[in-house]
Amino acid sequence: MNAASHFSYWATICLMVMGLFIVMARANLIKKLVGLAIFQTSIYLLYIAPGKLIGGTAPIIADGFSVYSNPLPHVLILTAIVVGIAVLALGLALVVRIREAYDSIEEDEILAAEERQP
Amino acid sequence: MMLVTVAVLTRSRNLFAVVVLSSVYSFLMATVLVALDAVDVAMTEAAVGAGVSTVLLLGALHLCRTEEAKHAQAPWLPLAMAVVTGGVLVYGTYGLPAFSDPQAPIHQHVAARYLKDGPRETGVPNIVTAVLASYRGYDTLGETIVVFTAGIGVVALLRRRRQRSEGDR
Amino acid sequence: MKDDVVLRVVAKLLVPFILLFALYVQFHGDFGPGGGFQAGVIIAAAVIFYAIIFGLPTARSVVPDWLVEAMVAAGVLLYLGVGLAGILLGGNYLDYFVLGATPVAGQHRGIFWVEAGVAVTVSGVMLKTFYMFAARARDK
Amino acid sequence: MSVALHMPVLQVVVPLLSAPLAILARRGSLPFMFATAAAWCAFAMSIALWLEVQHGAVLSYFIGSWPAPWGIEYRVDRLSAFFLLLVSGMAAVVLPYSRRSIEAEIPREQHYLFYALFSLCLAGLLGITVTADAFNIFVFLEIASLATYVLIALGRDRRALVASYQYLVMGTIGATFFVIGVGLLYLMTGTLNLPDMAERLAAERHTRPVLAALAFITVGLSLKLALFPLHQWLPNAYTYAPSAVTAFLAGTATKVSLYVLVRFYYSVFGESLVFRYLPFPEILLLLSLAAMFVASGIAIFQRDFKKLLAWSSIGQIGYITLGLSFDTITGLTASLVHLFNHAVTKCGLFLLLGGAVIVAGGSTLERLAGLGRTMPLTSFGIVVGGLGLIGVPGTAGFISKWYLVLAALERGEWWLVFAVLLSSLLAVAYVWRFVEMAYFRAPPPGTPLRREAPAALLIPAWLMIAASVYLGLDTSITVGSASGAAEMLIGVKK
Repeated sequence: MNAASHFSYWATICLMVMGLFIVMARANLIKKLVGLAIFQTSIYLLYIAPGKLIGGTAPIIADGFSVYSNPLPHVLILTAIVVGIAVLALGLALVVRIREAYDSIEEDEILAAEERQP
Repeated sequence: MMLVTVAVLTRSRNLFAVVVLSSVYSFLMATVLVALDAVDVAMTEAAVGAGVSTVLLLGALHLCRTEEAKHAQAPWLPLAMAVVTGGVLVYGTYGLPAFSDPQAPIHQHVAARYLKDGPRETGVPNIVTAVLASYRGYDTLGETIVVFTAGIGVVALLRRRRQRSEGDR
Repeated sequence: MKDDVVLRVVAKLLVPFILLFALYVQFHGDFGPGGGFQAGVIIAAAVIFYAIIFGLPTARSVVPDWLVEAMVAAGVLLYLGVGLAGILLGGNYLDYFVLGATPVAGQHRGIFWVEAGVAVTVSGVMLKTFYMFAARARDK
Repeated sequence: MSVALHMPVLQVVVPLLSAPLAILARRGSLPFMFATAAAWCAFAMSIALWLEVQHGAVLSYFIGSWPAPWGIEYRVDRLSAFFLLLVSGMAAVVLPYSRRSIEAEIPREQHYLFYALFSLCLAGLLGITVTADAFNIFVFLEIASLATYVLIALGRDRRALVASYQYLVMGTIGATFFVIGVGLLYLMTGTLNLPDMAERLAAERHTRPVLAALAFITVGLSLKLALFPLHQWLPNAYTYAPSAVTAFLAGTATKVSLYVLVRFYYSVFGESLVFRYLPFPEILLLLSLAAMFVASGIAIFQRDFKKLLAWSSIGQIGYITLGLSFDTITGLTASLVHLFNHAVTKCGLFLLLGGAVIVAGGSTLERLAGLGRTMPLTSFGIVVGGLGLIGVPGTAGFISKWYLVLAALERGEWWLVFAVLLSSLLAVAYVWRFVEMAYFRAPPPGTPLRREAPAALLIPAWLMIAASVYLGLDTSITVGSASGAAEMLIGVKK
């Protein structure tokens, strides 16, 4: 176990922490969604990086190759990407509606508006 | 480089810049994925992350304001929570197999059969497609349903006003 | 952008090629990277591109709303239907082995239709989402 | 070809089919019929499955005929059959109710979308319950969640949008945490199939990645099941969603997340790791107690009755996790029974309240003043349901609290008995607020004397309330199968 062998994990974790930070700390609704997307994206590396074999190739069987990277994480992440974009689309649609209803996309302004509402 | 992009993104308050940066980020991610042999994923990430989500974000921005108001609070609590989460994960990864270790369980157990028997059983040389559509076809069905749900969800959320303002078309 | 002749001509020329590329991605998924989802995104991108250049109403007359909504549902139905076909032919749900004369042929057929279903739904949803956002923008 | 053989998968596929059909049909009452027929089919199948596994059989179904670790497996055992019954039963009752209810709450051209989304939500929840594949759980979790977000946002109040957005952000974080946990487990075992995973984990149970995975899965699912203090999304979401949606969600969504948690604890990580190696029972116990007291306390001070019930739900989740934290067969039984009973009772309450909201025009307590006189049937039902929340003998709530107390005594923890009693007193306080308003205040001036909710709303709602009373008198269904499931989970591992 040395630093290099886990570099890919650490890069992932840094991205994840930043994404999560944006989600929680930012008040702007759109920026929150971007943070959420980054948070989800960081997971891709967590799954896929360990599937790589040095000297291997993409998992498309052909003559002349014998070492392939692991295909299963790729499949899972394809699904995860799709889920991510679905959440983003829905989130943005909600933001558009919120903006029309409150004339603001800042969380604190909206909460203040809610306070005033009986 | 990705880290730098995200760091700038965190600081930036202009939402337009944020969108562009996130698109840059997606492209970088796609490049990394190619380097990791995940060509299918890279292609999707480039199309979705840099393409579709950028279009969507720009569309939403067009409908909203593009400047982010300054956030007054000191964001220590979220920062602490995010760092703790990262800490747990760092703790967790210390027991994981090292990068590119062929003896790791993920290379030994299920995936090995896909690579060995996949082409023979399904007749498809691209194992990713074989697993996606056949071995784990039900997941892909679920994925399609997710897209479907999001689609009709967007319709449900955004339809109302259009019909009022320009009639049924 | 609607009045720029160069853009219009280029767009007219490009759209068929984009669609052709989508079909390539769709059917080449067995041998190289690609598949139903990516193809669906590209098809939608072609129409969105068309809509940006020629304006939303033109695009809507070429690919009308009802068609898009039907596509959204039809793709899912196709996928679910392939699964049920497996049951009807005596296998389990989503069983492709029973779909063809030999197991491998059945697998081929199953994967083909399933990927087609994915492409149809994905392109439908992408287009629908784009229409929705764009229609909102015009209302403002 | 026999249908019976394919029931585990048809259970999920039938509601899934009804969604695109509803979209294609668009107008008229066809979407409603598709959704309702699908829900009833699912309910019928879940009864059949439940009967089949009563004596310990485990049905396993390989989708695509790929054997287990390579393909996706569906697996029905006593625990999942119990939840299938709950979820599909709720849907079968709520859907007929929704037809009349959403007419008042959702514009007509949105109705077909509502039914499609409802079916998707149902299918997603059922899918989570039967699958034995970790990643498949995530996919169906997202189907259910996405449908839920939209269903909540369909509420009339603009605050529904914000509630839905908050839920979307928190729910997605929860789901992503879950995926991280599953990813770590996958990296350690190389498989996604739960039984297979459990087998391969046995060797490396105490390694760091597994512990981290446990933490991530727990936090992620706690977000979804609104375990105190991760409950922030729940009150607003329940309050501003359309009534039918609130009733369905209150009975199912959080409960299914709890199912996943129980499944992972007992069937994957193994009881010894979760409950003995780590201070998990203590943490869970503290959080449960906090939920029971803080949330119930907050409930007392709500001005909106719907919000009051929502906070009470968070408190009741505390009871459920309290039973879980005992890690005994009785404790788990109590937890499962309470989950079922509370789901039925709360669903009935929200359904009745939905009728009252349509007639009275709002759910704030002031608006409900004098309800005992103007809407006697509705308010009587709410009182019966409220007694169930308190746990008065003769109602379902009593049975589950009785088992909780038994479980506490079994471990010799007397003070917990007092804690349960004390928090029941809090429940008395918030139920009393309704009673006071409904029976001891005059109705607002100018309201007609008798204005009962339409029968289409009353009948399903009363069905639920009656079920909750029935479950309090005849416990063979709930306690029988819950203890069976608990024995299966704990007994096997010992």
